[in-house]
Amino acid sequence: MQVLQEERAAVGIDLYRQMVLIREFETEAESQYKAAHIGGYCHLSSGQEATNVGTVHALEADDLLVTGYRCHGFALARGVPARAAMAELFGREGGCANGRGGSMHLLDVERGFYGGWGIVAGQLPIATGLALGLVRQDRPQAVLCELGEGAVNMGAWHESLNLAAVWRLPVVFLVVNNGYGMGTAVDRASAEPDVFRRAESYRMPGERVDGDDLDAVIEASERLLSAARQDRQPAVLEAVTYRFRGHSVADAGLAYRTREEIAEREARDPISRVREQLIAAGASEEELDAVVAEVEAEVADAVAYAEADAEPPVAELAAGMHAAGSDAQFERMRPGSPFGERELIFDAGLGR
Amino acid sequence: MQVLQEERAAVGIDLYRQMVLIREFETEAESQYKAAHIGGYCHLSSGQEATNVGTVHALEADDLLVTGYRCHGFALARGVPARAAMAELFGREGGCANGRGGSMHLLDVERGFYGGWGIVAGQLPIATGLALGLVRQDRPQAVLCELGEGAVNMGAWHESLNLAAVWRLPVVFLVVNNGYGMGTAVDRASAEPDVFRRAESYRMPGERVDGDDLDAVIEASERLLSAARQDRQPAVLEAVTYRFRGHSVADAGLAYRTREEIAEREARDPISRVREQLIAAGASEEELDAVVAEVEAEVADAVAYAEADAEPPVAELAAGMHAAGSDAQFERMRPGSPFGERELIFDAGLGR
Amino acid sequence: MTPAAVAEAAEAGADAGDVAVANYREALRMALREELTRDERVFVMGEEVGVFDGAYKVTAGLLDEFGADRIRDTPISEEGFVGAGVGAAMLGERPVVEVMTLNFLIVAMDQVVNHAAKIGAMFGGEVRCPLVIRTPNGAGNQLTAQHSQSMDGWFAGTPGLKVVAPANPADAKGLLKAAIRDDDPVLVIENLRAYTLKGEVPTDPEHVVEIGRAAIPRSGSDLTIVSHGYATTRALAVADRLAESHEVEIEVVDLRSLRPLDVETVAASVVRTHRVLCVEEGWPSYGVTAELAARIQRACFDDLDAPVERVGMAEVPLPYAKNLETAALPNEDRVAAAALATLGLGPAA
Amino acid sequence: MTPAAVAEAAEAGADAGDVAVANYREALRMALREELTRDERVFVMGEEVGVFDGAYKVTAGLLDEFGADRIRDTPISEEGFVGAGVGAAMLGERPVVEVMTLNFLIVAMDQVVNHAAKIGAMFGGEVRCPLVIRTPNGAGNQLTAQHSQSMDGWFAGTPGLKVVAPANPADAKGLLKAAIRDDDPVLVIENLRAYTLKGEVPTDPEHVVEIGRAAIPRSGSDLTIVSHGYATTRALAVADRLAESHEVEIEVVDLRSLRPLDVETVAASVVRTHRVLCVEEGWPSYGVTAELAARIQRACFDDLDAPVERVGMAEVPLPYAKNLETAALPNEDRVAAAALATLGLGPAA
Ligand SMILES: Cc1ncc(C[n+]2csc(CCOP(=O)(O)OP(=O)(O)O)c2C)c(N)n1
Ligand SMILES: Cc1ncc(C[n+]2csc(CCOP(=O)(O)OP(=O)(O)O)c2C)c(N)n1
Ligand SMILES: [Mg+2]
Ligand SMILES: [Mg+2]
Repeated sequence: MQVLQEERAAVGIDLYRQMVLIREFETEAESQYKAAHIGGYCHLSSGQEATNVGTVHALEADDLLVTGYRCHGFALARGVPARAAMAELFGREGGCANGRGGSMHLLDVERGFYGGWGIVAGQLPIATGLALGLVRQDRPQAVLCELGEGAVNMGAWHESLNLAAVWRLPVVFLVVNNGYGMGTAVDRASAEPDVFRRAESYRMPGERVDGDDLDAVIEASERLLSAARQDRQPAVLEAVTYRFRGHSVADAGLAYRTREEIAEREARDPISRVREQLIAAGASEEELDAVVAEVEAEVADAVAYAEADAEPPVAELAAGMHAAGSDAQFERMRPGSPFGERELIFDAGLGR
Repeated sequence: MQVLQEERAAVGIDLYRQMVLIREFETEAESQYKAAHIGGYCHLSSGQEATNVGTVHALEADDLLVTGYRCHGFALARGVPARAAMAELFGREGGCANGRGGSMHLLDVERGFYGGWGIVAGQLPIATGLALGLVRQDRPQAVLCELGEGAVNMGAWHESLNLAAVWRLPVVFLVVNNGYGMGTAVDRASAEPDVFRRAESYRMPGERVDGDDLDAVIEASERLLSAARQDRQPAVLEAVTYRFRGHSVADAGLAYRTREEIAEREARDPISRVREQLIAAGASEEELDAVVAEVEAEVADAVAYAEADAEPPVAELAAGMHAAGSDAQFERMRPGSPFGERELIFDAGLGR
Repeated sequence: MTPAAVAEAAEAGADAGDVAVANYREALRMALREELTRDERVFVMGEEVGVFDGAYKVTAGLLDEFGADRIRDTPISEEGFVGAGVGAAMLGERPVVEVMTLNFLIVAMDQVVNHAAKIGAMFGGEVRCPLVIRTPNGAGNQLTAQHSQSMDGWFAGTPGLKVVAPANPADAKGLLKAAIRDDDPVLVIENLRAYTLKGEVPTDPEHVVEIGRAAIPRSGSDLTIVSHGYATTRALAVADRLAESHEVEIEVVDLRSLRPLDVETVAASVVRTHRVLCVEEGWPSYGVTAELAARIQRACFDDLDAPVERVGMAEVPLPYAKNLETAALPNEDRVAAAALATLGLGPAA
Repeated sequence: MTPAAVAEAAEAGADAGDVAVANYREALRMALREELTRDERVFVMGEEVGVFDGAYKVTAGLLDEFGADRIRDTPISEEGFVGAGVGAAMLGERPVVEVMTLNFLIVAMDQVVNHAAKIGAMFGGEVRCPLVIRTPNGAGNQLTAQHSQSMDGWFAGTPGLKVVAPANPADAKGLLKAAIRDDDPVLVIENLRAYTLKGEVPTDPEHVVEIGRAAIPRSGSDLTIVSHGYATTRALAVADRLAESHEVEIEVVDLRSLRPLDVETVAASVVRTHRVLCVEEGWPSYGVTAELAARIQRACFDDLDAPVERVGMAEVPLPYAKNLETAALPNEDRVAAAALATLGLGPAA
C-alpha cells in the first residue's frame, strides 16, 4: 500500500480506522433507525468508504467540502466527531447542526464542511459559489463537491460546471458512481454512462478512478485538487464504487439488482482490501483488530452521548433561521398574528 | 446554387422569396414598432434568414417546429401568412395567436409550428416531449427545435438533450449561433464555444454549418432530420450566423461589438449571397426584382390587414385559458369574488 | 386487500354504487390502471415509477401490466421530464407525470407555471395542454427542511392551472381520474402521510369526482373548519375530539380543489356556523389559508361572530429533531386549541 | 441628473438630511456604488450587468468603475449563478445577484427557496447566507404571459427569506442598502415601470431604510389603501384623483417589506379609517393581498365597516394585445372603482 510505504505507517492505519469507523457508525445508525431513535431519510455509504476516506484525505485543512445527503462517510472522514454526528442523527442539541439537520444535513464549518444537502444536484451551484468565494478572498484553496452519478442529469450539474469552467474556479466535482440512483442503473439514466467524459463539454479535465482502490483515489484526488488550488483548474473525478445497502435504510435494494451482484461486490469490500494491503505492508492483525475495537468503543460512546444529550428546546424551534438583529425587523409582524409568530419567530428564533 | 440546379428552379426562387419576405417583414415591423403599433419585445432575425429558410425547407409537411422568441423568420418560412403574423404583432384578432401572443409567441398548429416561447431554453423540454408524442403516436416524423447559442448554458438544454438521447427521440436541436446572447459573446458564456461539440456528452451527433450558406444549411438539416425520422436519432445542428440588428429593436447593438464587425458581416448578407447564386445559375435580375416587389406588396398588404383587423374584445380577456367545459368547474368560485372572476374567467374565458 | 384484488373488485363490481375498501395509495393506482386501460393516450412517467415500483409505491405493479412505454422511468431531471410531459400533452397525449415529492417540483417550476399554465391563453386557445402532474406534499417523518413543504398555494395562484388535493381514498381515485380526463393542466397534490389512509372507493370505472366542488365530510353548527388534503384528516379528528370533550359540533369543509376554489360551499357553511378556522399543512403566511380568510371575510362579512382563524406549519424551515417537528406541524393539539379559541372557549391563539 | 452627477452629489453633500433628485434606477445604482465602495466583500453578478450596462441599465457604468471581478457578467443560467451567490455568501462574501426579471427567477426557484432560505435554520445557525437578489417584477409593456408576472407572495411566504419591495427612489436606495448589509438572504423586488420614477434621495451613504417598516406616504381618514412596489404609485394617483372628484381622503400604506410584514402599521391605519382596499401588481388569488386581507380582518375585526377589498392583475396569463393588457392590469380606473365601492360610493366590484 502506497500510503503506508511512502508516508509514515500511521497514516495508512488511520485511513483504515476512518473506513472502519464509517462502517461501524452506519451499521449502528441503521440499528438505531430501526429502534426509532433516528428518523427521516437515512442513506448509508457502506461499500463506498475508500472513496469517502481517500478523497477527503487529499484535502488540505483549509480546503472546503460539500456533499449531497449521503454524507456520514464524508463527515466522519473530515473529522466531524462521531459524537456530534450521532447526536445529529438523534436530533439532539449536541449534534453538529444542533439537531436541526439530521442525517442528510451534517456540517462542520470549522472543518470547512459546508453540508450535507438534500436536493439532488442542488449542492453544485453552491460549491461553485464557495469556489468563487475562495478566489475573491484570494485563498489558495479548493472545494471538493460530492454528488451521485444520478445527479449528473440535472440541469444544475450543467450550469455549475459551465460556470466553474468559464470563471476558472477551484472546484473538483467528485461523482460517486455507485451504479444506481435509487433503482435506476446509470446507463438507463445517463446518455453518457462514462460520466467523467461529460467534463469535456466544459473543456475541463475529467477522469475515472476505481473508487474502491484507496491509493488510486488519493492519487487522483490530490492531483486534481492541486491543479484546482494552483491553476484554478476545475475538474471532474468519477469514483466507481458500489453501495452494499439499499438507497436508504427503507430500501431493501433488491428490486433492481440481483443478490449475486451484491454478493460479488461485497466479496471485494474495500475495507478488507485495505486491511490486506496493510498486512502485506507489515501491519499486524492484532494492531488492526485493536483499531476495530477502538472504533467500536468510539461508536458506542457516540451512541451513549447522543442518548444522553438533550433535545433542542421547543422554545428554540426557529433558532438560527435569522441572523441576530432580525427581531427588531419582525417586531411589527406580531399584531394580528394568527399562528404565534411571537413564540416561533421572535423569542426563540434568533439564536438567543 | 445546388437547390436551383438539382430541383426545379422555382424552389430556389421561392427560398429567395422567403428570405426577402422575412427581411422586408421585419424591416416593416421595426417601423411599426417605432410608430407604437407594435409593443412588447421585438426580436429581429435580419442576417439569419438563410438559417431560417434552409432549416425549415428541410422539414416535411408533418414535421414539427418549435422556436424561442426570435421566431418571425421561422414562422414565415413555415408558411404562416404574413397577414396572420403581422396581425399578431399588432395584437389583433386575426393574428396567428388571436392577438394573445405577440412577437415572441407566434404559432401555427396546422403547420406543425408549436410556438414561439419566451423563456431561454424553456422550449427544449417541450420539443423533447413533442418528439416523445410522435413516437408514442407512431408517426415517422421529427421535431426541429430552435434555440440561440446563449441558451446552451441553461440546465434545460442538458436535461432535454439527455432525455432525447436516452429515449432516442426524433428531435434536432438547432442552435442558431449568432455570436451573441444579448451583449455576451459566445466564448464569454460557454466554456465550450464550439457549441455543437456538446452533443458528445449525450453520445449524439453534433455538427456545425455555415448558417449563411443556404445550400449547406439545407443539406445538413435534411440529413439530420432524416436520421431523426428514420432512426429516431436526435442530433445537434449549430448554424453559425450573425444578427445585423441589436438583440431586440430596443437595443442599438453597439455596446458589445464594433461598427466594423457589423459592416463586415452586412457585406456578406446571406440574401445577396443567394441572389448572386441564383443569377449565376441563370435567373434574371428582373425576375428577382419582381420577387422583391411581390414581397413588398405582400408586406404592405399584411400591414393593411393588421391595421384594419379588430382588437380582441375585452370581454374575451381570458379566452383560451381553459378548455371548454371548465366554466362549470369555476362556477363556485364566483361568490365573494373580489376581482370579477365572473367576467374575466367565466363568461369570456372559455373560448366561447 | 391487495392492489390486484382491488382491481378485480373494480372489474367485478362495476355497477355504479359498488365500493371496495382500499387505501389512498391503492386508490390512486386504481385510477391509473383504469385510465391506462381506457385510453391509449394515457401514460405515466417519473423517477422510479417502473422498476422500483414507485418511490411511494403508488405505481407498484403497473410496469408489468402496461410495459415500459406506458410506465416510463425517467432520469433525475424534473425540468426535463415535466417539460416533456407538457410537449407530449400539446400533441394530444395524456401524460401523467409523477414527481417524487412537491419539494422537487420546485426545480421544474418554470415548466409548470411559465409553460404549461400559459399555453391555453398565450396561444389564443389554438393548442391545449392536457397534462397531469401528481406529487405528494407534506411533512411528519423528520424529513427536515428541504423535504417537508407544501407550497400548494403557489400553483393554486397561477391562472391557467387547475389544482386538486384529495383528502381520502375515494377522492384520490375520483379526482385523479377527473384530472386525467381534463383538457387542461391539472396538478394533483397528494400527501405522504395520507398514502396509508383506508376508505371505501367506488369501483365504477366511470366514477369521477368533479373538479371545483368542495365536500362536507362532517356537518356541525358551531364552527366550520376548512381544510384540504391531509389537514382534513386532522380536522375530522379534532371535530370528534371536541365533540366529546366540549360538546361542540364542528362542520368540516374539505376543499378538494384549490383552483377552482369552491367559495360557495365554504361561504354557505360559514353563514350557518358564524365561525371558521382554516387549516393547512403548509405555512399560513401567504398560503392557502390566507386566500380562504380573504374570501370568507368578504363573502361572510355580516355573518362572522369572530375573525377567520388559521393554523398551519410553524413559520420555520422544518427542523429535524422529532420534538421540534411535532411542535411545528399543525398537529391536533394545535388545531384543537385554535378551534376552541375561535369558538371563544379557550385562550386566543 | 446623470448617474455620475448623482454620485458626485452624494459625495459632496454627505450630511444627514441632504438629498439629490434621482430616478429609481439611479437610486439603486447609488446604493450599489456606495456599498461596493464601502465593503470589498460586495460584488454584483448577473446577466448583462457589465458590458451591456444592465438589461435595464441599473448597473450602467459600474463595470468601468469597479472592474470585471466585482461587476461580473454571467452566462444565461440563473440556477447556476443564483446558487453561486448562495455559496459565495456562505463564505462571507456579499453577493448582489441581479436577475433580469422576476419571471426568470422561477428557473432558479430551488436555489432561493430550498437552499438560501433553509441555510440558517437547517444548519442550526452554524452558517449564514447574506445574499441579495434584486429583480424587477411587473407588467405593462405588452411583454405578454411569460414576462409579465409578480409572484412576490411566493417568496414572502418562504420562512428564512426576507423580501422588500421599494416603491420610490428613496426607498430603492435605502432598502437595497439595508438588504446588502443584512446577514440574511434578502430578495429586493423592483418594478419595470418604476425605474423611471423620480424623487428625492438621501445622499448620506449611511442612510438605510430599516427592513420591516411600512411607510404612510399619504394620510387620510376615509379609506386605507395598502400596496407595495408600483401599486403604491397607482394608489397615490387614485388618492389624488378621488380627493378631487369625490372629496374623500385616502390614506396610503406602502408596505416596503413583505417579509417581515408590518401588520402593526397597516392595522393602525385601518383602525382609523375603518375601510381598506389592498392593491397589488400580481394576481390577488393566493397573492400578497390575500395575506393582507387575512391579517387585517383579524387585527381589525371590530373596526371594519366593510370587508377588506382587493385589486390586482386579472386572473389570466397576461395577453399581448394592448387593450387586453390595459384591461387586465390593476389600472387606476379599476383601483378607483374598487376604492369607491369599498367606500360605499360606487357599485360593488
Ligand atoms: C431534485 C430531486 N429529485 C429527486 C430527489 C429524490 N432522490 C433522492 S436521492 C435520489 C437518487 C440519487 O442518486 P445518485 O445521484 O446516484 O446518488 P446516490 O443515492 O446513489 O448516492 C433521488 C431520486 C431529490 N432528492 N431531489
Ligand atoms: C431564463 C431566461 N433568462 C433570461 C432571459 C432574458 N433573455 C432573453 S433573450 C436573451 C439572450 C439569448 O441569447 P441567445 O440564446 O444567443 O439567442 P439570440 O437572442 O441571440 O437569438 C436573454 C438573456 C430569458 N428570456 N429567459
Ligand atoms: Mg448513485
Ligand atoms: Mg445568440
